[in-house]
Amino acid sequence: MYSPKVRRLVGEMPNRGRIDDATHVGQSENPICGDRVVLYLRFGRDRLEKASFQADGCTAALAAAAGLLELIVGRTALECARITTDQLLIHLEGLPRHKTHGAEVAVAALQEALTAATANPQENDPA
Amino acid sequence: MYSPKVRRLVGEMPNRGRIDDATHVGQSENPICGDRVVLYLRFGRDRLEKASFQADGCTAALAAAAGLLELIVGRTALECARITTDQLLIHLEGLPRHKTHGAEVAVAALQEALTAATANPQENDPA
Amino acid sequence: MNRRVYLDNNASTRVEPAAVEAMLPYFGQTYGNASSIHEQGQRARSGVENARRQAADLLGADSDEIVFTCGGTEADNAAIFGVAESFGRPGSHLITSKIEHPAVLRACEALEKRGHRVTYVDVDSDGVVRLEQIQESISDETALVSVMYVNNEIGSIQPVGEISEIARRQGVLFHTDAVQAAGKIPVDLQQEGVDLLSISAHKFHGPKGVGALFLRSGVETAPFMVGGSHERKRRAGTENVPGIVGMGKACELAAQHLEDFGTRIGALRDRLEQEVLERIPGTVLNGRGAKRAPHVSNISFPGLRGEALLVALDFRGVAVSTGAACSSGAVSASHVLTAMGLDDRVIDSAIRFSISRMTTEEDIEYVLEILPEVIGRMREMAIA
Amino acid sequence: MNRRVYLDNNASTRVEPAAVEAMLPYFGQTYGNASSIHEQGQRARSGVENARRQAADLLGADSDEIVFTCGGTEADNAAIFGVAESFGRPGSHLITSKIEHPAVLRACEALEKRGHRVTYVDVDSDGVVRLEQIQESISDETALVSVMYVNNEIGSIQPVGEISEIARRQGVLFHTDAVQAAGKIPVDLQQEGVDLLSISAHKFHGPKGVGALFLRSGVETAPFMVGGSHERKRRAGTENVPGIVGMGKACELAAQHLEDFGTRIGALRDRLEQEVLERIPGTVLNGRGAKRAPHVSNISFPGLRGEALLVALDFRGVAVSTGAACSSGAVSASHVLTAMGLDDRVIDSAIRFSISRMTTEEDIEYVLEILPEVIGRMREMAIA
Ligand SMILES: Cc1ncc(COP(=O)(O)O)c(C=O)c1O
Ligand SMILES: Cc1ncc(COP(=O)(O)O)c(C=O)c1O
Repeated sequence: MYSPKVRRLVGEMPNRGRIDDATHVGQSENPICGDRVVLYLRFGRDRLEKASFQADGCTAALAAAAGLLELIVGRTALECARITTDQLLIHLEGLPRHKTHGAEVAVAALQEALTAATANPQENDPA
Repeated sequence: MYSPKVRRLVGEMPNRGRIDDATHVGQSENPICGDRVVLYLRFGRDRLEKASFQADGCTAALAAAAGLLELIVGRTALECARITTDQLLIHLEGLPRHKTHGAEVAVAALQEALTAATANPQENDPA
Repeated sequence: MNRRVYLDNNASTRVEPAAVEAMLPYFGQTYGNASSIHEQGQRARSGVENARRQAADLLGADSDEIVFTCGGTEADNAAIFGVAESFGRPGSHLITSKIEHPAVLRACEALEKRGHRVTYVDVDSDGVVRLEQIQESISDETALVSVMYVNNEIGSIQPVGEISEIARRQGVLFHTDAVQAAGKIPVDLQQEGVDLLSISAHKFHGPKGVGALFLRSGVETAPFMVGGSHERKRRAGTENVPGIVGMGKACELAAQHLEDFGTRIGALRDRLEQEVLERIPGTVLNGRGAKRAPHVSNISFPGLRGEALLVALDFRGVAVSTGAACSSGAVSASHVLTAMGLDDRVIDSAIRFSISRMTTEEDIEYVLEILPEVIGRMREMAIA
Repeated sequence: MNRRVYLDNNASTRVEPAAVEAMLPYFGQTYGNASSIHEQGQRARSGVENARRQAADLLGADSDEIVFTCGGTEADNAAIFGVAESFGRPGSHLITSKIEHPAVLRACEALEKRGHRVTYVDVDSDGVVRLEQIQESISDETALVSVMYVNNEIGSIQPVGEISEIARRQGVLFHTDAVQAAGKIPVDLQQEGVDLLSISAHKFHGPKGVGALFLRSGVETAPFMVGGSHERKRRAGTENVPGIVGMGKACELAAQHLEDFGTRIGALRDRLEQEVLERIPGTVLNGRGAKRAPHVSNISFPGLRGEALLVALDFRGVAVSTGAACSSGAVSASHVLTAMGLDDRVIDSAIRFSISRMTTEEDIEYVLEILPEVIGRMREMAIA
């Protein structure tokens, strides 16, 4: 049902919680199943230096949020903005049929973080 | 379902066929299932010296006829006449629930042989 | 000592050692419920899905089209009740044949009691259904045609292709009980217009208590066993993981042996038949004129009674069966031989020899050696 | 390395090695069909009848009262459909509870579609049925009362004695799903006024795919699976001989361990519960006020989601289950916890720990060691 990658992500939950010095924060919610993901991003000069997440949702959403951070840390904002749900699904080694929306919520939170006004906009990153 | 004794009797069919010098012959039939048994008995001075059977019927009837002969050869006519269905069932190590009528047909054929006028009544045995 | 020769493979077969081997880890190690999300459960799930592919491959089907059941009877019941109950109208019409297995016949009778209508078509004297009767009775009130692939008593192969054509033209679903066909003759669902098909593992060296219903993609039926959402909501009940894994292995092996089955087993069967007919006068081969599956011979010895002959053969180490079912004591004449219109003396004295790929030439030789002797004795005992 | 701890024994259990041992000869040696007259068949028959006695002994029943099925689901379906269909009137009334297993609930729903009427009685907040509602709804139109013995999600023991009294006074048949009771708490059918009772082997270290329906002597129901005259015409389908033999052995062993189960397993469970409640603030023990079977603990961690917690625990080697069934992807809230009227946050975060006689003290220690840590992480991740 869940891939080894998903199991590990949910088991270890890397980068959970919030970071205080985030440059970008984004949140997304799936109104149907109630999955919610919040991403905290700290961009350095031109790369994402640090990121964390909080989530309230099913296994797929949790794993997607944690997996997405693995994918984007070290990338430029532009690269981050180009991450697709499909790329995330590949990184997660797949999600069960009816649970792919978990990846969508995570990617939507990323998009939101990159476009929305950030909590403490020290830098203006051309997303 | 069938006891080892029944299996052996049907497997070996001892004393099958007819004997020509029978002193007594008896036949019985179960009108419901069509089982038919014919017994041929040759009494000597005072004991049953030889016997054989023919049958057209189910396993139980065949085994009962063959088993009955094992029980009665060597006995006096009086002793033969006293053989009951229950004794035969014990000798057969039992018959399946719905098949005990096989033993009844065999015992009835014996009774018939002992009472009826015989084919070649050389001796008159006080049955 | 007696040799032991098992020629009752249509009743059940010896489980392949490789199938048992495949099952074993699922008792003591991978014992999780295949519906459980944890690793224990998911490893059980993999075993089940692997078996589903193996079963699908044997039939030329898609994995998604296979629903595991607890045997041929459940598969037949699920097909018949399932289609009848999901038919749009309250009282539907079904067409089946007079020589079906009781798992189909009793289900049809139960539906009759619930207000459905059933046509039982006749067979010819070789045990092959009369196509024209199907053609005549089918209508747009018909929910299902159910005719078996291979008859279990005499081995006659039914004209499944033609029947499916008739059903398809009328837009009616077609079910076939392939319990005696799968793993014995080629069954290719990609070719055939079959909508539902039943198989049972223990008839081809898999374990007892597991079978499958093929449900062609798009065919929706009311589930028979209801409860948890197992088998994609098509069959409730915790999956019998070891049984299913054993069935999968048996399917794989049956597919591998299929060609050999048709030739070597067919040759053994033919030799048995020819020699019996030659060596024992007065014997009758039932279903002689039909196209028959290679593993079944139904032979009558008029004047004798099948069951007593069975017991006598068993005493000599040879296991066979009679056409007659007398499980409850009262011997009732075979409904198959009766439907073929055979003489009572032929019906009462019928013996079914059924071979498997584990049957050897020596087995057949032994039977040919003792059979004339046993028959001879029984004839000596018979009332002239 | 991770220790592996299996605490999902209500989903399925490890098969006893002795049960596997008992089954083995029936695959490759005694492979005959138990309905066959020949010796091969009759030896299989002996295995089945021996198992029937073992199952009867576990329940304090008579051998004749045991009908083997392919599991708990079939036993439940057979009881519900069988009684409803053999009830004198076309549309009968059934009484069941809101916390039954889907094998009972879905069967009742299917009957509703066929024109029968069903009352689903409520439970209290501890998951125990409201007797007064049974009393109020029963009438002479009632064909059956079906209430489970032990609930599978929270372990609450239902007042089976009282219910059977109510049913008996009204002359109504009483069925109980004892799938989670048999082999875990004493069940003595000599004492209890139960007319039909379901059990399933894989819940007490027997194989999957085999169960039994107890049918009190004199109780006649329409058979569910129809076909051949197996199981004294009460259940068609070739008997799963190895499975039945394995179930028999599992019954024998369960009976031997019953006392130990109540004490040792109960103590392990109590320790788990107490420590979890103590070490992890904010946890809720569901069904706390009910008399419960000794092997089940249902604990909620409000604010978290059960399934994610399950996956996280599995990653650490601990297999548990959630109350929620999400087999088809959409997580649906547990109908049992919902019927108990619990808060959504309690329902969504429930985890079921279910113990067996193979669970050790070390297993429980390991869970107590890692659980606070795993819960801690999940709480760190939660949106405040
Ligand atoms: C043609 C046919 N259909 C159905 C069945 C029933 O299968 P099972 O014994 O697996 O229930 C059998 C065998 O008993 C059969 O030969
Ligand atoms: C209470 C209860 N009833 C019925 C069943 C169904 O039993 P089976 O899985 O053997 O079909 C289960 C388990 O799944 C159960 O826990």
